Amino acid sequence: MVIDLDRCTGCEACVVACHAENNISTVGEDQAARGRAKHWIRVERYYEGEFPDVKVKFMPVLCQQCDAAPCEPVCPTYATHHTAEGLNSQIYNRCIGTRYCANACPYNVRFFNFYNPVWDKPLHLQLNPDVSVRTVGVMEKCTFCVQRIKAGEIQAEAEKREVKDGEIQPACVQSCPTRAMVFGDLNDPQSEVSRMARSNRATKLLGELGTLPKVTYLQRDSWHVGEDARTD
Amino acid sequence: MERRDFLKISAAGGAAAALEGCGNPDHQLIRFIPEEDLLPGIAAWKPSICTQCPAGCGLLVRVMQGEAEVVRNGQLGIIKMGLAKKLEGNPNHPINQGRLCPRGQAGLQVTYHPDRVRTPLARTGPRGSGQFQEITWDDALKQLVSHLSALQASREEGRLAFLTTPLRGYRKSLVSGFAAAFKGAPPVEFAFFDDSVIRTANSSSFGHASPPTVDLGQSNYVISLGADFLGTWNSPVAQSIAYGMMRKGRPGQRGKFIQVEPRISQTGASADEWIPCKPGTEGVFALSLAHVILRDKLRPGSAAGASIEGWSQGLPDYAPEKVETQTGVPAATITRIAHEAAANAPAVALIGDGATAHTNGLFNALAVNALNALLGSVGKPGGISFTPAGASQTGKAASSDFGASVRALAEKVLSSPDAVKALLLYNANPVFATPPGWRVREALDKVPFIASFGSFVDETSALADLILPDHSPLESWLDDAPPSGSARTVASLAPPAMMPLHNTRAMPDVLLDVARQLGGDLAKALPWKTYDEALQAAFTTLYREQGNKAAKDADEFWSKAQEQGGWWSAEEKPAGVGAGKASGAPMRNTGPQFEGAAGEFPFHLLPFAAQMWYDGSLAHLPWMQEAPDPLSSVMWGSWVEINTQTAGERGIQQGDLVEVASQHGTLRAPAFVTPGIAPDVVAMPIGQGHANFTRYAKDRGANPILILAPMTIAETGSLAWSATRVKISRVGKGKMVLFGGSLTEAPPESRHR
Amino acid sequence: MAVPDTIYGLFPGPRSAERGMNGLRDAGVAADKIVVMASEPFEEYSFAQGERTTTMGWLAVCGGVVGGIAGFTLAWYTQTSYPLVTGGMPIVAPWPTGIVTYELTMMGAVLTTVIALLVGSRLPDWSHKLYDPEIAHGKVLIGVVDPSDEARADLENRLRRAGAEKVKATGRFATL
Amino acid sequence: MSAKTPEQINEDLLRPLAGVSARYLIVLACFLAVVIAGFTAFGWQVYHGIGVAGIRRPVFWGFYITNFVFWIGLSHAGTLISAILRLANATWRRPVTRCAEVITVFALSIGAMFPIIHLGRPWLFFWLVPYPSERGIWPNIHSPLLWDFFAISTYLLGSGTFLLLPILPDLALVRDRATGLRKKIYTVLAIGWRGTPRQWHRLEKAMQIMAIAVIPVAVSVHSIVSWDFAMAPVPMWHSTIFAPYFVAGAIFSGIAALIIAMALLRKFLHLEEYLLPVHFENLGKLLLVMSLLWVYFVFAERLTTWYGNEPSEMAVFWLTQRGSYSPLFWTMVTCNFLIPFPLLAIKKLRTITGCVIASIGVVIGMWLERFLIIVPALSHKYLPYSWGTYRPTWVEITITAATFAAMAMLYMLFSKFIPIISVWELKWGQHEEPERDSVLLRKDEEATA
Amino acid sequence: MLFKSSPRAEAQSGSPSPAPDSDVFTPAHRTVLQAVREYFGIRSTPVQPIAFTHKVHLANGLQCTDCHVGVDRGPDARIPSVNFCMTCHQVIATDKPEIKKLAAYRARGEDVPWQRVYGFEPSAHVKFNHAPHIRAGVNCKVCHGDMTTQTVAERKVDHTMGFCIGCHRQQNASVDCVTCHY
Repeated sequence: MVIDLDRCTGCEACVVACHAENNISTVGEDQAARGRAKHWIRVERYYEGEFPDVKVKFMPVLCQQCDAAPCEPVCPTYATHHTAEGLNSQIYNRCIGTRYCANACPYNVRFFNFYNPVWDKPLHLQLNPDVSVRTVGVMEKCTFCVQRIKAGEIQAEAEKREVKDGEIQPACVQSCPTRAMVFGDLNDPQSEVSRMARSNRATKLLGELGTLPKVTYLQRDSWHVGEDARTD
Repeated sequence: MERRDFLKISAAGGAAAALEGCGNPDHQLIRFIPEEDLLPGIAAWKPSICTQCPAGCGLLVRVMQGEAEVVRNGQLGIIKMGLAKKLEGNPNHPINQGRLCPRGQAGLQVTYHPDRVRTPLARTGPRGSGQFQEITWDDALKQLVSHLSALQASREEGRLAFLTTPLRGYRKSLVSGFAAAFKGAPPVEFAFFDDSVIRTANSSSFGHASPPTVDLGQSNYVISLGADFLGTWNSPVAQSIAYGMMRKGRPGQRGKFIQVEPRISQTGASADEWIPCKPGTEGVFALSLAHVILRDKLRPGSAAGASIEGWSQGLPDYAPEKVETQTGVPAATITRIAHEAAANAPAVALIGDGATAHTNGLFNALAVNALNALLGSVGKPGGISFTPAGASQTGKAASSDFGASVRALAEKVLSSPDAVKALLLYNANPVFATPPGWRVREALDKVPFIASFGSFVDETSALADLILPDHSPLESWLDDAPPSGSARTVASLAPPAMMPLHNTRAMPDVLLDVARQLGGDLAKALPWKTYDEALQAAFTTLYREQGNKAAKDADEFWSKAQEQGGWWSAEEKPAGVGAGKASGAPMRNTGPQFEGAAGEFPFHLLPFAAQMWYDGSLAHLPWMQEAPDPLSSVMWGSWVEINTQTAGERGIQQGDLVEVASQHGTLRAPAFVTPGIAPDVVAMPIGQGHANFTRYAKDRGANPILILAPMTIAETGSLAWSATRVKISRVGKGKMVLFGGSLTEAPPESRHR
Repeated sequence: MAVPDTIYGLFPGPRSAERGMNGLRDAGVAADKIVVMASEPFEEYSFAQGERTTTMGWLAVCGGVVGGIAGFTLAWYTQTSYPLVTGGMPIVAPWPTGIVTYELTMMGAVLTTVIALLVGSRLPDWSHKLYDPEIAHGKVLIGVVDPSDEARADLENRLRRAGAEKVKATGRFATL
Repeated sequence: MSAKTPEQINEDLLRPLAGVSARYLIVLACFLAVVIAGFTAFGWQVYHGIGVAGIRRPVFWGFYITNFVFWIGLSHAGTLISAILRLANATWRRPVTRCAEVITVFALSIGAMFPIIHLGRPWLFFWLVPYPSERGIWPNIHSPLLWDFFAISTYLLGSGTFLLLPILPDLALVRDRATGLRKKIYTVLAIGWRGTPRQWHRLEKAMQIMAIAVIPVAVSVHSIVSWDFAMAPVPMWHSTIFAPYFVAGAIFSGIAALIIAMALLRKFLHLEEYLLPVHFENLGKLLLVMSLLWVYFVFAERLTTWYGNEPSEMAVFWLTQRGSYSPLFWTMVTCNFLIPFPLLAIKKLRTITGCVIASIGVVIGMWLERFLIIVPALSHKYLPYSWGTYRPTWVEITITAATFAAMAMLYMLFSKFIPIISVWELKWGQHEEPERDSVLLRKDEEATA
Repeated sequence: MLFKSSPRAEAQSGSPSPAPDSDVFTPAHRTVLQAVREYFGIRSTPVQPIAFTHKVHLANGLQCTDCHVGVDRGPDARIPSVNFCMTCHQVIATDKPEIKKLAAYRARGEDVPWQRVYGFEPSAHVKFNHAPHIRAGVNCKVCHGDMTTQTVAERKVDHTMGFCIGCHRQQNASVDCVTCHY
């Protein structure tokens, strides 16, 4: 996935899209106050400078699906591990809730079910049947909408063809009004993500930790008049 | 809290409804025979229309079979039915092109909200006590009809008032048609964020009484004065898509974006430059830019400034140096921006929200219009244009045949008690969203009979004697004619995406039913049995108007429209921009008036639309409550934004409880201390502080509207909601639920040694 | 097994016990016929010098090796039987495997030692054996298993002379 | 110490086993009550979900893991110390070893419970155990928690037997002196120990081997506990110094615990003539050394962080040094160094009371140290937007209290049924020296043979 | 709800249904008993309201997919509604007692409350999709036993993870955990 910070406006369409797609329960004010709110994707906001020279920086942060994910080896039950496709999987039924992975994750993108989730009826009718409802004591996190990936692959398989670039979109990518997020196959050099990941604005979040994140951030651009503008 | 949780958790019985397509077999509830034939686990995508804000985006609804507890002829049971699972943008729709904002996506929770009114209610307790009893539709309609026919009998049709949220398209024609045919008073529209100022300004400058469609996508230089166009203003999704284009859509071209406002809004946060100008001086700032452009001959002078006094003389009073102190913006900055803007055509300026909510709001708007004309960006690519309207839609339902403001209505009632004998209420919530000074609440109390079509009991519908719950949008026939956001003519249309969950009826159908029962002219004027018949009729006319390009006959046109979520003109052809009727003498800047002496009330109170709750009408959705505010990251509550320095001087820490007092009242909210706001301004989100309005919004946070001064913008009569001055004081520790930890990326703790 | 026919003396302390032992030695009683029991090791006394050499040390080492191999096998098998990549590490990662191997090595060593101890010192064994509760009171028991009847008298007063407080007899002698 | 006859020793050391006083029962009951409260709290947690504890994002580990590390650390009192002393053949160890080893066994078992208590789904704890299942999936050897499993079980086995083997002769002793039912029970427990030279010799040998084996195991155990943290890229966790740092800390708190235990035994079991000032003196010196060692480690850790000046680490650094956790930090320094150092360094103050005060300080200080290693680091990870805080709830506090009560209770019970001082080892240290001639005689016998 | 670990165990383990008036939905167990039952994998065998006989229907030449529509297109096999049954039984075998029951349901405007036979415990978080298996040519009886010999469906095959994995290994299908668990 590639996230262009120059496009992101921090509107949080992705946040709500994620809640709607992935059956993320709302925990209510009191639990939220105790740090139990779950947002698989969040938009980090940082103020820079003092009045009146203030700038604000938005940065959507979700599971980076690291190739060398610190969360994986620490899990005693293989509940989180790397799939052949390079996804950082979270297997709810295998999770016993040591929360070790959440500690090991430098991005704090792992969320824990401190209680069983609760939906006031009939809000539960909105639950997405393609995504399981997590239970108390298990870890959860962004899956890159694995259910959409699977559905896409099964579709392609049914039609005896390859998955097309851009055919599969996680909920956040699909909803993003400014098209700041792009999702695709990094193994295919022709795909749009691969092309964008080669941009000279490309950086990795906390790349210095050697986690080899699969999310590439394109840094915010500064204003430059037409002629000397760089292309990416 | 443990307690609350405990209750919830131990109420764990709720494990009833099925997640799998094939559900929960051993349920004691009886199972009704499915009324639609769906395959389990396979999703259908149905078009719909977003009604969460006035933008009018097109939706695709993901519908899958599920099991719902429903009541069928008085018996509770389970039925397999198609359930809306997710809302996404409709890729074909010209406004939002497949994208959707957070508020739009949360529309799903309106349908499934636990506190929706599920069946007609009749008031039992005293007004506003919120005590209702469930009644049948027959009784409900009987009551309504009897009241209306009573009016007819006593020849008092004129004493029927219709108070509604702003309507568009055929729904609007239906309502106005109903009122007209009944010979009642013209309907009154109310919304806190009304665009009357912009519409008035645009009609006098360009002859279009509608908000502009801004072609940001091709613009190279964007100056936004107060308009939160990426968050809540006008057509945010359309504008966000265009913004993306402006930033990175054109290889080698990256437009510059400048935000001028006293408090960094979510939109301002994305700007290359934030320029805090003094509240209400946006127009002055714009004209100062114009002055520089005229002075330095950067662009040919234009007639666009006809409505601005002193334009022809080159706006001598607006020299950057002169307005420096007034606007608080350094002259150098103004000059620089003027030059940059002139050099980087197409450049465009837009104005909205707080900037137009000052007593001189109209002047500010006209000034910006003039600046745009000077920049040559009117009706041009990369500038502002106007969405062409199909003759039959907005033409018919032009705001002309809509009545006075809710304030006027209130005054009327208060002056003569039985001026209004019956009031029909549709989704407008003036009790929450008007300053106490307007005395809307007292006025409504004087109305003998109020019937509400609302799906929720909010502050206003709590006063109703009769509640006739509407379908949720996803369960209704919808149509819309968005006034801006696209260069095409748009007539959105959508059949219900799912069957109604509760014992509700669509408001238009009820009106038609009532019309039929009342008979006479009314029945003649509204001959249709159901709303979809009315829509089909309307689309037949539309088909004739726009010629038979789209379909071979009206029926095919009709069915096609249903499939793709409406009809829109093939080519992008913005409406032509007329010279506009320069009404009377050119306008001079009277300067913004503020209520409250600067000495006693040192701060401007700047209410703003919260990204998640808009004007408060979305505060009842759990997703909206729990989604952190983009800037403050507050969840489940409201806050007061205070400048770091100011807070420091007053010993206010992050999260402290602060009392904000105006001449009209005080409120308390936790402080959010930020560098992103001018030291003499405090800002508060609108939307929290509901007295009722469902379990999620009730008694949560504070409502700044309640301390606003009843100042109006003379020309439009709309509320000047940023014209109030306040004082603040710390009252102790407060509770503010933040999702974000540190404000800055390199907090002092992590600084060197 | 029944109590063997034994003549033994209970000595108040190690020194007298030592003398008693020497007495028996002088009487030419074979070492394997002499029984000694005490509530302390008295290792520096010659009467407490049972067979000194044991292979326990070596057993422990072997046990360690076995445990180590078991540990490595376990680690290797569990990682390969359902191969799942974590953190971009090899399926069988040397470091953690080493740790598991090490721990199980130690466990092996400890276990064998314990077993060796129990087996080597014929424990547990609740069967009725030659014993005298007096030992608990600090007495040292030195006696001769199954002496010839004629030697008995001589042995008894050798023990007495050495300083045995009591001289007792079990088995067939007890009857007399 | 004044030479005592074996008889006197028996009398004194077996007295505690004789009967129970009302006071004993009352105290025991109190501890039991607290323990039950702890179990109730845990039940509550299982029933409602671990949310009843104070842990939250981003501080996913709190009191429970603190206790885990603390108790495992405490367990390094006994076995390690007594093993070292055995190998060094320090004769003064004799009265000390057993009460030390008992601490190990109990502290270890208590500590080992916390990884289960802190699970989100404790009823699935057995997935940590490598056993063949129909799923064909095994625990993940890469995970430090698995290393914990192996290390702790090995250590528990080792220290357990290390404690039990030398108890056999004493059980035999009790057996011989007891009557009736008690006799029957102890007969079974003593598994037929008779005290033949063969048995004595093998026991000695076994103890030597165990002593050698158990020391590296003990070291590995706490190294691995430290690696639970060091293996995660969390600021201030991901450090090479952690293993020795933790081991030192463990022994430090262990000795402190031992001193406290001995003081209590001495007082309540009237063992004044056996647990002598000299023992406290020596252990006090040991404690002093460890205290200095601890300071050295803390200094080394802080120094390198400060020079490294890595922003995320500095955030945690300042948080503890002068931020919201600084009160705890400085309390820790006081308890672990400022108080113990003078008390133990100045000979006059190195009395039993002095040692005990110092030790209490150290136990508190070391608990705080574990807490300060875990919580601040987690609350301030790399991305400042996701910083948070942590407050424990009554559940965590109750369970913590219960573990201390459990320790005390188990200790009381043990000392009621088994001589808390190894009788035979003590006697051995007391008995008369062999006569010259007898030795010579034996010598030339061997020469002739 | 001790061990509130699995969503709606009762939904499938045939125990009494939750009170319809309960105003929240949660995956928690309703009672400790249910939690324990599921913990030890105790599932009571379903009792069908009507003794539907697969045997006869199949013998009469019906295919599985005639009634279980969509099984080759989507994740779930449809359990036909009473209307669907009545399309044939309007005329066929109307005198049979079981069919009378069926008609009675229809007359009351109710659907038949079929009990679930297969299906994974929600706590297993298995997202099974029929379609790919059918495309891969896996015969229905591999997982559901030979229906031609059964009247009401019985749980002939135990759908353990071992069972699935075994087959996946044979067919070289993916054994990634996320193939099924997400």
